[in-house]
Amino acid sequence: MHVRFDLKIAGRDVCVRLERLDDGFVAAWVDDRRIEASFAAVTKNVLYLTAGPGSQKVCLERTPEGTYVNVKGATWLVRDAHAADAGRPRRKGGAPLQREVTPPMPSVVVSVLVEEGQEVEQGQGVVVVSAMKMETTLYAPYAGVVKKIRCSAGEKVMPGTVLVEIERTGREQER
Amino acid sequence: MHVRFDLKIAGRDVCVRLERLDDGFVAAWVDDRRIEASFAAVTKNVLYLTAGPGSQKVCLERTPEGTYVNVKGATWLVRDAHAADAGRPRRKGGAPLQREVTPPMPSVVVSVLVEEGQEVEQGQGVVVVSAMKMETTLYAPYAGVVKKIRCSAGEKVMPGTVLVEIERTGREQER
Amino acid sequence: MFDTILVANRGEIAVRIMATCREMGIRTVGVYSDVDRHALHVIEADRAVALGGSNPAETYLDIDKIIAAARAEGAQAIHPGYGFLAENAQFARRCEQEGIVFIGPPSDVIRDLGDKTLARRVMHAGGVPVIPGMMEPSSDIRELVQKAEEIGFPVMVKSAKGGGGKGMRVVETPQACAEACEAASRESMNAFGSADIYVEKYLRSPRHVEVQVLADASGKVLHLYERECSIQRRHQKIIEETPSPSLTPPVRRSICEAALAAARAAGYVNAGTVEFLLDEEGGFYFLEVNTRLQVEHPVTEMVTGVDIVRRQIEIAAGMPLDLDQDDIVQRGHAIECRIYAEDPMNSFMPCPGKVVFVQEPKGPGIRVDSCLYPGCTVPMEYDPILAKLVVHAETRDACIQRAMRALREFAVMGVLTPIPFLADVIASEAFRRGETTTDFVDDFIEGWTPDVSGADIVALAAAIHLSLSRERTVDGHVVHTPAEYSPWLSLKGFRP
Amino acid sequence: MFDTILVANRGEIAVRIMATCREMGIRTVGVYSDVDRHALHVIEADRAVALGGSNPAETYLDIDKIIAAARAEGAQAIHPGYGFLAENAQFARRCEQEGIVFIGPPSDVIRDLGDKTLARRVMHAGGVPVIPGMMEPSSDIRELVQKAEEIGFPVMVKSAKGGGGKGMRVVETPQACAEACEAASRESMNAFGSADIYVEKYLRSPRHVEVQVLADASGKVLHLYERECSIQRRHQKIIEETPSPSLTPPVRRSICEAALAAARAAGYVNAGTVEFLLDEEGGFYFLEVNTRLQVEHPVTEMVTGVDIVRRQIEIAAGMPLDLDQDDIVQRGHAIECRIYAEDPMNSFMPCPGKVVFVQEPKGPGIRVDSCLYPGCTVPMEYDPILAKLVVHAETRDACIQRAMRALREFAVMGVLTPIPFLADVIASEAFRRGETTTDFVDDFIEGWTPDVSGADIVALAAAIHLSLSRERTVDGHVVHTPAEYSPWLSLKGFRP
Repeated sequence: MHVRFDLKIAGRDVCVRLERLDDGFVAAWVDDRRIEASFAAVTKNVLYLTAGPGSQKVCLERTPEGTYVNVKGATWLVRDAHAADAGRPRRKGGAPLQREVTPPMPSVVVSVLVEEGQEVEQGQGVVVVSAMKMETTLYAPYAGVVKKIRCSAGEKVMPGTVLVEIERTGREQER
Repeated sequence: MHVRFDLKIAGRDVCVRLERLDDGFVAAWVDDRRIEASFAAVTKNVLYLTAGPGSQKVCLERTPEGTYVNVKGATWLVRDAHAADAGRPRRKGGAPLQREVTPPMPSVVVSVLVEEGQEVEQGQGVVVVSAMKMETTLYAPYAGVVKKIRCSAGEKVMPGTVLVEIERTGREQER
Repeated sequence: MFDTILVANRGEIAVRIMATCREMGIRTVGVYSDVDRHALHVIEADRAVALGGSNPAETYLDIDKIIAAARAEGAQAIHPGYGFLAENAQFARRCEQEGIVFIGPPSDVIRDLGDKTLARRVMHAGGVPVIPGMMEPSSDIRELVQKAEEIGFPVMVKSAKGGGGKGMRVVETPQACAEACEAASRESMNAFGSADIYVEKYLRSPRHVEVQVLADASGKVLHLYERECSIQRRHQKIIEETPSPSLTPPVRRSICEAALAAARAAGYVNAGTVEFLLDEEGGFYFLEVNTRLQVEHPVTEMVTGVDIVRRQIEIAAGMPLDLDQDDIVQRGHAIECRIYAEDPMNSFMPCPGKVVFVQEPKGPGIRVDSCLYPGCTVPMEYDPILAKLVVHAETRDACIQRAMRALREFAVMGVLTPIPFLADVIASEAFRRGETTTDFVDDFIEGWTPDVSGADIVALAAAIHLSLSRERTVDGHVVHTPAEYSPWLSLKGFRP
Repeated sequence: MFDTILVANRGEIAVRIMATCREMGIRTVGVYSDVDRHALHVIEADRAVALGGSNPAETYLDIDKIIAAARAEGAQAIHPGYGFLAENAQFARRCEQEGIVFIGPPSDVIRDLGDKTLARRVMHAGGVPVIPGMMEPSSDIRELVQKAEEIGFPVMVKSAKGGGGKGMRVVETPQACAEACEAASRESMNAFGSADIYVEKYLRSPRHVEVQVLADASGKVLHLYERECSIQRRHQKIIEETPSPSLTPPVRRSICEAALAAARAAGYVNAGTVEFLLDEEGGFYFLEVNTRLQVEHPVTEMVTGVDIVRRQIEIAAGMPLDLDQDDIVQRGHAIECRIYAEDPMNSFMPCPGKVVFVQEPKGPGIRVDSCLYPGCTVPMEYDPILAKLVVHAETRDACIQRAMRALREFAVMGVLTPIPFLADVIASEAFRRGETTTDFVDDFIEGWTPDVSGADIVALAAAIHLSLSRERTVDGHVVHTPAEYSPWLSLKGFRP
């Protein structure tokens, strides 16, 4: 009897198959790697895990977003690979690749730089938002015409909310 | 509508009647004292309570024995007055007044000083137990005859367990 | 001594100030915005006053509300912390008018030192080396370009009133100068209401070294030695240390003397910090005076043994400094790492949210100034600083080792933090060698990626934890899986 | 340097030693008994070895098992902590034979200093003042009584081999002397297998002052100044501080010199403590040498800035002390409070059990060495020390204020602790005046009762908490009432 977890960690899919889970002992496959380990659930948030030559304290907290795991100061968010949204690809040093005008974090709108009906270039600034003393300009992801402005200065906005709808005028839009 | 709690705190019975418990506000009678206070349940273990001119952080943890409460470094055990055992009277600087030969804390039996059938005086040492590097002698609570010895050296024993049964030979025993 | 102090701030600094107040037997009044209702600085205060609203402007920056709260709660003094109203001369003046003691320098000192060219003139007159450049501001582009040519390129164009990088730009060539001055002047006008700018020499890869000073009302001025604060991202310090690995003993003596001269020239009272830029040849130049408690004050507290907040309160209460310069000795080495809610993988973008778990490091030589608790909210409205890890040890090497241990034992979950990045910076050869210039982070982040070699163990731990749903743990708690995240049935009793 | 050290101890001291090892890049091996399976020192170790069993004799005192664990895990050195095998000459000898480095003095030094009259002779020969009395033990009652009369009553009769109060008694009059000597000799025979006892002058209300020393293998000996450890209950220290409020500068110089002389006379290597009794006239007398790390070593670390555990490891690895006596300066004041699992209302009886909640104080100048976590078990088998609160500040007064703040912020629930008692001692006028003799606790406990004036607020808080059953708290957790303790139905939605 196996129990299988399809997890998503740091953008990578990891499959964990538990073969045995006795009191204090686990035998598992993590992808193609065989791991046998002893463990103790010290508190509801702390697991003490001995795998191979070393032991480590692992802190865990389950949330609706997934399980947070901390080992040696580094925090990982472990999600169910099926439930997790595919995840936006991220570039180091750059904002997530956006296809919509939406804030990267909960923010307050500082100013809207465009008007409805206005034509915009790809990369043109359309909205300025502010979070934690830092202003960020959101850019048009493609050239087009501003169809609808869905926010106003002073408003609190969340990631995922489209602040400005832009109708694409580039080649892809032609049918 | 009132909700009433009969509590036992530091050996004293305290009756708390809550008259109102809104989000963040409480009005209550504690015995004959009227208290109105605001509060916030900051975490499941921390209550922030403002009563009168000052505020305090209160730590609480519920256990089967009762609710532990900590204010300014002092811990209190708050029990349901009905469920709580009457509580042994305690004297400062002395062991609890015992009517039976039972250890005051979880201990290991070091030695049994009497034998079954032996006559003992009130106050005579009958068992020596050890806990946390400290040895304690348990004494006969009254004069009598040792009827049964219920422990042996090296055994772990708990408070409430009667280690030596003594049949009373004093006047009270005469019918 | 005051019996009640209002702390006009939030976060870790409010908590830290209240700790010293409690030790001094002083009642503390906290203030809070709507989103800070359950913030740690509220829980730690003896009394907390709601300001109403959440924007900084309507809460921690609202002078009328702060003064009213102090009046209502009978506070004789206000500690402004850092940020918000800490360097606002108008607020200090208002306190003076209301008969409430502002724990900081007199309002006119704050005002004078806030005007950048005025501060440069004061320092120059006081014998403090300043960066070569203009001593009077101007909005005349021709004059500005001419001065730039006299100074020699590259130059820095700066707003005379500004701060925070606004209206500030580096000019490398004479050709680009006029346009840069015009733009800077325009930005300065928009941001600060004044077109006045000035030009000074631009130092490449400087180090940022500052000196802590204490001055009492009688004119006694002491320094508490320097702090090296070169490790910055977005012009904001993230790692500070003392002693500075870049000062030779003679330069240390000179820079501390210069700081004393600066404090005297400005008529300074209370705790302040004189900032300098240090060039590659060991020359140093006055940058500005921070007329407040610094974020990084704890490293100085650890190596000098002086409680700076206690001294601030005593000085504000009119007590003399009962120390002499010889009593103040640097002992050992201290490093501070700032723990922000931010994403080092994404340009250090701030990450507000809810902290679901926190475990702070402890043990010998470790101090954590923090506003964290499990379940606390990190609001989007304010600066994202969560905590400061401060470590102290006998030597710089031992201090680096201690900082690495502490960072690896610092668990924050729910919001992103730069903890793994900080650990890698501290462990780097460049940091160990003391090669800390203001370019450090930009250079370091280039080649940095977080270590993901532990992913397998993390996956295994998560799987075990998920499997333990509804099982009792050692501490008698029951682990619950929220219904919306329970892909598997309870594994209670699961055996192979 | 060693790459692996086995820590042959448990509790807070094992955790503290491992912290320094981790900083030095040394792998740590912990050992544990059955009841310590989930103890913090196991969780903190890089590797933990089960010893099997729970009694001290079959676990932390079992030399064969400890040596076998060190061999199995490749440890080149063993740190014994305090207690257990720390002052066991036979264990140190065994390590030497096995080629494992014992982090402590050579076994023959431990043996010599463990023999009380031999230690007295060594010290006397080395010019260290000893308590007037016999330098050779005896079991001849007539000789003992005669010596007692020469010394002058009151006298103390002590076992020559013993410790921990066994075979020790005070004799006030010549009449009682013979009987006391007979009893002491008998007790010594029973407890330590030797009838040899000796007689020395009894000092009334002495202070207990000890000096920390460090000595390297080359013969360099340094002192790290004194600790005042007079606040004791059942001959066990509960509050320690440094500097001692009872030493004048000349006495401090003399006692520290005496400690250096003692260490030299004994051929001491590694960290050790020379204990003295101080009489009311400022005279001091050698008591004994503790040939190990002391429980109270952190107060010395805080005022001198020296990491004593790091120095122990370096010395054991053969490294020289790279410090000179002049480098070691007392700065500020430090106080340690020991947090035991015990009941101050009941003769400080130990209270094993389960800790259901813990929150340790933090902030500037506070260090907590602890083995606590929520849910941890305090077993009955071992010494009941849970944690040490150590505070450091510029002056003794500021340190007292800081200690009071820290104690009031130290929450331990589930086992009894003396925290409220310690807070009242620290706040007392007698303690503030520095009137700390070994009688202090006995005198203070007489008039002490815990403050119960807060009971109403406690009752209200408990009632609110009970009423919040199954309501969501701010941090998103759900508060559950165990079925067995739910006198009231859920109050969800309860409104007046």
